[in-house]
Amino acid sequence: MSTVSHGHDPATLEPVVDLCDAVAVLGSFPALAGVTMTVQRGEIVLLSGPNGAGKTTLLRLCAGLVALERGRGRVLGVDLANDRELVRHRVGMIGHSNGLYGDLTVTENVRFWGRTVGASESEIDLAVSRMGLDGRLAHLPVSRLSAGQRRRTALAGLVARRAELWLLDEPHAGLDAAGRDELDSVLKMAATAGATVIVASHELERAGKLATRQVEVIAGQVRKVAGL
Amino acid sequence: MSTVSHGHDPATLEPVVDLCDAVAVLGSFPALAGVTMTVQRGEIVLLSGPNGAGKTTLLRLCAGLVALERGRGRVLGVDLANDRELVRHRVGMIGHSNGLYGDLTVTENVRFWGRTVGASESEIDLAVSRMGLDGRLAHLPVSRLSAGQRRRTALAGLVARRAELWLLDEPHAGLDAAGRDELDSVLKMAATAGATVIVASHELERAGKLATRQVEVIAGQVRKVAGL
Amino acid sequence: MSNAGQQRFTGTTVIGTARLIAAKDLRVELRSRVLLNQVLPFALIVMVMFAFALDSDAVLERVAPGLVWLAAMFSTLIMVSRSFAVETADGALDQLRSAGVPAMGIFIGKMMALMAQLVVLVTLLILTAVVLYRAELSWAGSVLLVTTGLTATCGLAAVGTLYGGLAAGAKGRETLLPLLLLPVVAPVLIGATRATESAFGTRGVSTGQGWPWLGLLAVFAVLFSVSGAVAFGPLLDD
Amino acid sequence: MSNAGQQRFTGTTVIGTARLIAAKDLRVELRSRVLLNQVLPFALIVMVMFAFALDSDAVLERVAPGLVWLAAMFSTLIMVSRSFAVETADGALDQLRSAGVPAMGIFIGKMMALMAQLVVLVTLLILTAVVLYRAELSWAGSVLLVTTGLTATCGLAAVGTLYGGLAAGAKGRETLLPLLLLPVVAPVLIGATRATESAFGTRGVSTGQGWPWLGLLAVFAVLFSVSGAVAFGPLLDD
Amino acid sequence: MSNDRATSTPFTKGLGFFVVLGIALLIILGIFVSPADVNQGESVRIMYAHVPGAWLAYLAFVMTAVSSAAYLWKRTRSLTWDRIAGASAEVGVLFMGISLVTGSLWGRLTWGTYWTWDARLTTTAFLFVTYIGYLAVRGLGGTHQQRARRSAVLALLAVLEIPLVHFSVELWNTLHQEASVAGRGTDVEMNGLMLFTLFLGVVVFTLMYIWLVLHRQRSLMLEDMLDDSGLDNALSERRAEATQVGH
Ligand code: HEM
Ligand SMILES: Nc1ncnc2c1ncn2[C@@H]1O[C@H](COP(=O)(O)OP(=O)(O)OP(=O)(O)O)[C@@H](O)[C@H]1O
Ligand SMILES: Nc1ncnc2c1ncn2[C@@H]1O[C@H](COP(=O)(O)OP(=O)(O)OP(=O)(O)O)[C@@H](O)[C@H]1O
Ligand SMILES: [Mg+2]
Ligand SMILES: [Mg+2]
Repeated sequence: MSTVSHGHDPATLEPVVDLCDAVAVLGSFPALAGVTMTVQRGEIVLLSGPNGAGKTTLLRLCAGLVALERGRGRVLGVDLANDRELVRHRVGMIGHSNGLYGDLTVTENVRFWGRTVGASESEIDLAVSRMGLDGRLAHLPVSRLSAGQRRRTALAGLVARRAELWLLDEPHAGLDAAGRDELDSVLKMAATAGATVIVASHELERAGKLATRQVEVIAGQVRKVAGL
Repeated sequence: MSTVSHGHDPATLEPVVDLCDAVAVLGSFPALAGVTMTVQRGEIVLLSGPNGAGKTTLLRLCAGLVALERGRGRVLGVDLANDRELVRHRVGMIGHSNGLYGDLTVTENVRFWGRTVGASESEIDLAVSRMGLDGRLAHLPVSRLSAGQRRRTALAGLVARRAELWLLDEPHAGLDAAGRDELDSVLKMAATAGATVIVASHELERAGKLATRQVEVIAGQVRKVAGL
Repeated sequence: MSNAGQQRFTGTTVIGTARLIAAKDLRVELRSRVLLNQVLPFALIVMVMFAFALDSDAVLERVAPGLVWLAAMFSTLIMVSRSFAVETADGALDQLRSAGVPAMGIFIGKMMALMAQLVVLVTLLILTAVVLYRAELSWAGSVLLVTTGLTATCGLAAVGTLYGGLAAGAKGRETLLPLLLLPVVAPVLIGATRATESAFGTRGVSTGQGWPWLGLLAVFAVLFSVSGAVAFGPLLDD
Repeated sequence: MSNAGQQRFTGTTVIGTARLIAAKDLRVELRSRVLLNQVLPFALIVMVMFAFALDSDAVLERVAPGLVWLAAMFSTLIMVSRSFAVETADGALDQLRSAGVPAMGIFIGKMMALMAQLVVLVTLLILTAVVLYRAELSWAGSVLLVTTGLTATCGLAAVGTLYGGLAAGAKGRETLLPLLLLPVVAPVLIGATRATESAFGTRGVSTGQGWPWLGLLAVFAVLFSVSGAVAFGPLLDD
Repeated sequence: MSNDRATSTPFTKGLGFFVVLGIALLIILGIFVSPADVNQGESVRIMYAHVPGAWLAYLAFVMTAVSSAAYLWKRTRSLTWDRIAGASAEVGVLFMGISLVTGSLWGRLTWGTYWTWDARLTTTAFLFVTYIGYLAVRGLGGTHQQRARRSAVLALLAVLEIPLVHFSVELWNTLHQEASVAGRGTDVEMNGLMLFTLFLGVVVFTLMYIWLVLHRQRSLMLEDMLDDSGLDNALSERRAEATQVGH
């Protein structure tokens, strides 16, 4: 985790996320109705806002998973309108579901997700212990874990992937106090090492302490931006 | 909601939940390793504790969904060792998954769950509006909702069922600030009307304000009991 | 609200639950149109494909009734797995169980909804067969045919719902369900085929010879409806 | 960690991904033993059932090779749905897609794992048929048989994976997949049956007559392997 | 403790001895002593394995159903019944397999084919697969009670197929003019020694069945006990874990 080198030319200093009046449509519903937002490298941004505001959709847009219907959008220098697939392998996203294989053990799951970006065995072990999963749990099949333990496994898989842009959708939900602290320290270290983090969350006290900036999404638009 | 009449004889005053050294096994793992706990009618109890402590299992035991392996247990006067099925229709439980039908609308889902206990149409409408789902959302298929909106629908279905004992597993996760307030007021009203509420949660500040008592579960046992 | 207290228990009766569940299943079907858009074409393809595989007119004439029921059986298989996928997608079956909804009601409701859909399907398949193979139906034959269709459909729906519920919670249910279901419905397949043959008069079989097979079908349907209604609770319970 | 930067991209290559996915799928299979405990008995019962439905020795002798491939086809169907159920149960396929894992690699990996399992299955089915029908295999016949088995299996695995991925995200996938798959695999069914017949010498067909059918199978396998590898990305993407 | 882990008792050892002895006797009588059949010649000797195999498979499946019923009945509910049911079904599948294999060998010799699509054969195959499905359901995992309840229900349904297999011959023939199989049923004329050998075969297979079920039942119990004695250890481990966290 400590040295994430991305080969960026620091001279460019382009924002990591740069959206201008971005519109995204789900079905026929404009979940994002014109979002303008920039996020700089190294920031930890908290997305807040009521249910159905469009936080998840905004994260998925940044991850290249949702089409940009109108407006402009660049993420990590990639144009979302044309090549959104190209951004995906540089982004690490965790959504509402965990994406785990129930028959495989915790370590096997983390290894699988780590290997998709060629992480080494030691990085994988590190990720497992970072999320407090070493010991007895490491070799249990995921189907035998509690909800929070499963969430931790998914987060460990994300950690092992060492992305440049981390997008987390309510990552604290289901984690206990220790897990939240572990997650926060992981995210802070990642940001220090040059990654960028965007967290959608309803737990404002908690995530507020972690984030450097808060962006409020309301009805598909960015309403308030507050430094913290 | 206002008048939940259970036909209890107030003279009996048996605790609603009464566990003595209860052991529950998942697979071959003793998720509950001897829990002793009583909950009186009208209480709102917060279950806290680290991931994997056994909170979910404890709730499922009270709901009659997990077998009592050893020890004694009575819920709503029903012996868990012998007739745990009998307690189920008097208990309302919401777990990690929502139990919704994606092709049905919000109202149809709530109506379905309400009807399983014969709730009237007005009760159903009340439940829908209680969780802030009236208006546009009410007639949207559930598959088109955001995560928080789905959680609200599940909670509305629970409200419509008017149970005597409410068991909620991390009900706040995914809800926005308004939703949390709505839920808390619903739970408080239910407790005032004579129902009993047990909430497992990791959001101690939030749930702490709601609860009348906190019970900490650690490694399958009840460790600390704190009045709030 | 004083009368609500009385009303509340109506939904917890077996019949009430069955009606609730059947209505819900049919509404889901109406919304998603899976029967019309997917199962029906599938069944027709199965019939046509086998007809092709046999590729000789003489053989085909003889096995036409078998093809109808073969297609019905495979359609049952996929309709059952669809029916329970709806329940397990978001844990609704668990929720039903944890709400103390009577299992017998769940069984009857799901079976009724499945049977309603199967009746539509089988009717269309038989009509297709009648048209394609220019079968001539006597009055007695028609009566036998309709009775056979209903009885066999009832049996298929009952056993499908029973084993569908058993497999629903299990991992690997996609493969477990066909394994459990096929050997058990084979008798239905045979009985229904023979009865249909005699209704059609295929191979010179007379209509009268069909009724004993209908008896087999009826025994099967009653057996699995009853044992399903009784055993569904213990099966879902863990 | 300075060299990790270089190493990292190995996992993102198509081949690396394919190997990773195939290994994962086979490990899941090894843990759950679905092939051995569920699919294989299912395939056998399909063979027996059809044979019984046809119920006349003369017909049967003729269609025995067809039964092998019919059973293989239905088994493919349920194995594909199992294979993608593993991916969608907890949203892993979404996760793979959102992690930018090359879709071509996912396709090849899943296809390889499926093919490995199908080869085992088809081998056992053919052996059963050889024993049951006293087929006498010449050397040339054996060569044809093995080639046919591999080519047809490859085709089934390719088209199964392609449509499995397509149906995976859709609702009603339990019914959609069979509908999509059946008509497309019909040529494999016919080609493989004819080639197997001539390998067995059924109906006095000579071995030589089998090779053109093998050509058809090869075209099919190549077509769907290539188009699957290319089209899988756009298919998963919505 | 290590003695508890063995699956044999003096009784099963004695029983095992008789089983081996019986098999030897059966081979001698069946292959060397008993006469060849008038119609079927030497091939009739297969009968001494084929018929007891089928009958004992029936018995095993009935036993599975009976113990399943005993498990489901509240007053006699005990996991022992479930294990007997499981063990019996496994042995039944084995015997059914023996009967299928010997039957098709016999068919090769008398009918000239390993398999024919006769009702008896087909329903036998269905029965066989039904119990493979039963064993698959037993292997699904979950708690012991869960396994027991699910599989007990299934066993009670599956056993109903036995009459279907048994009467399939008549059911089929009454309505369908397939060439009926020679030598099927009681119209075979058997001489006394043949009848005795068949009887011996049934006795030996019965002893073998009891022996196998006892062993299998006990080894299943050990597996379960491992989990359960595991429970005491696991309980104290889990309790200790709590004290660690507490400090
Ligand atoms: C794969 C081929 C065969 C199978 C699966 C099979 C299966 C069975 C079964 C299940 C039974 C027990 C019937 C009952 O009592 O309900 C049985 C009995 C018997 N089988 Fe077979 N059989 C096969 C081939 C044959 C052949 C080739 C012969 C002789 C030519 C034969 C002769 C008998 C006889 C004499 C009995 C005992 C009498 C009776 O109850 O019918 N079987 N077989
Ligand atoms: N099927 C299973 N087999 C074996 N062990 C299991 C199984 N399911 C859960 N467990 C174990 O039981 C323990 C208790 O799980 P439970 O879900 O009750 O925890 P929890 O307190 O709700 O945790 P969380 O806060 O993460 O939701 C966990 O340690 C878990 O590993
Ligand atoms: N498939 C769909 N079709 C139509 N509308 C959809 C679909 N999926 C989501 N929506 C709508 O898009 C809006 C934004 O959803 P999104 O999931 O982004 O909200 P969110 O801010 O993440 O909410 P939450 O806090 O509840 O997670 C919601 O109002 C929802 O109703
Ligand atoms: Mg969201
Ligand atoms: Mg939990």
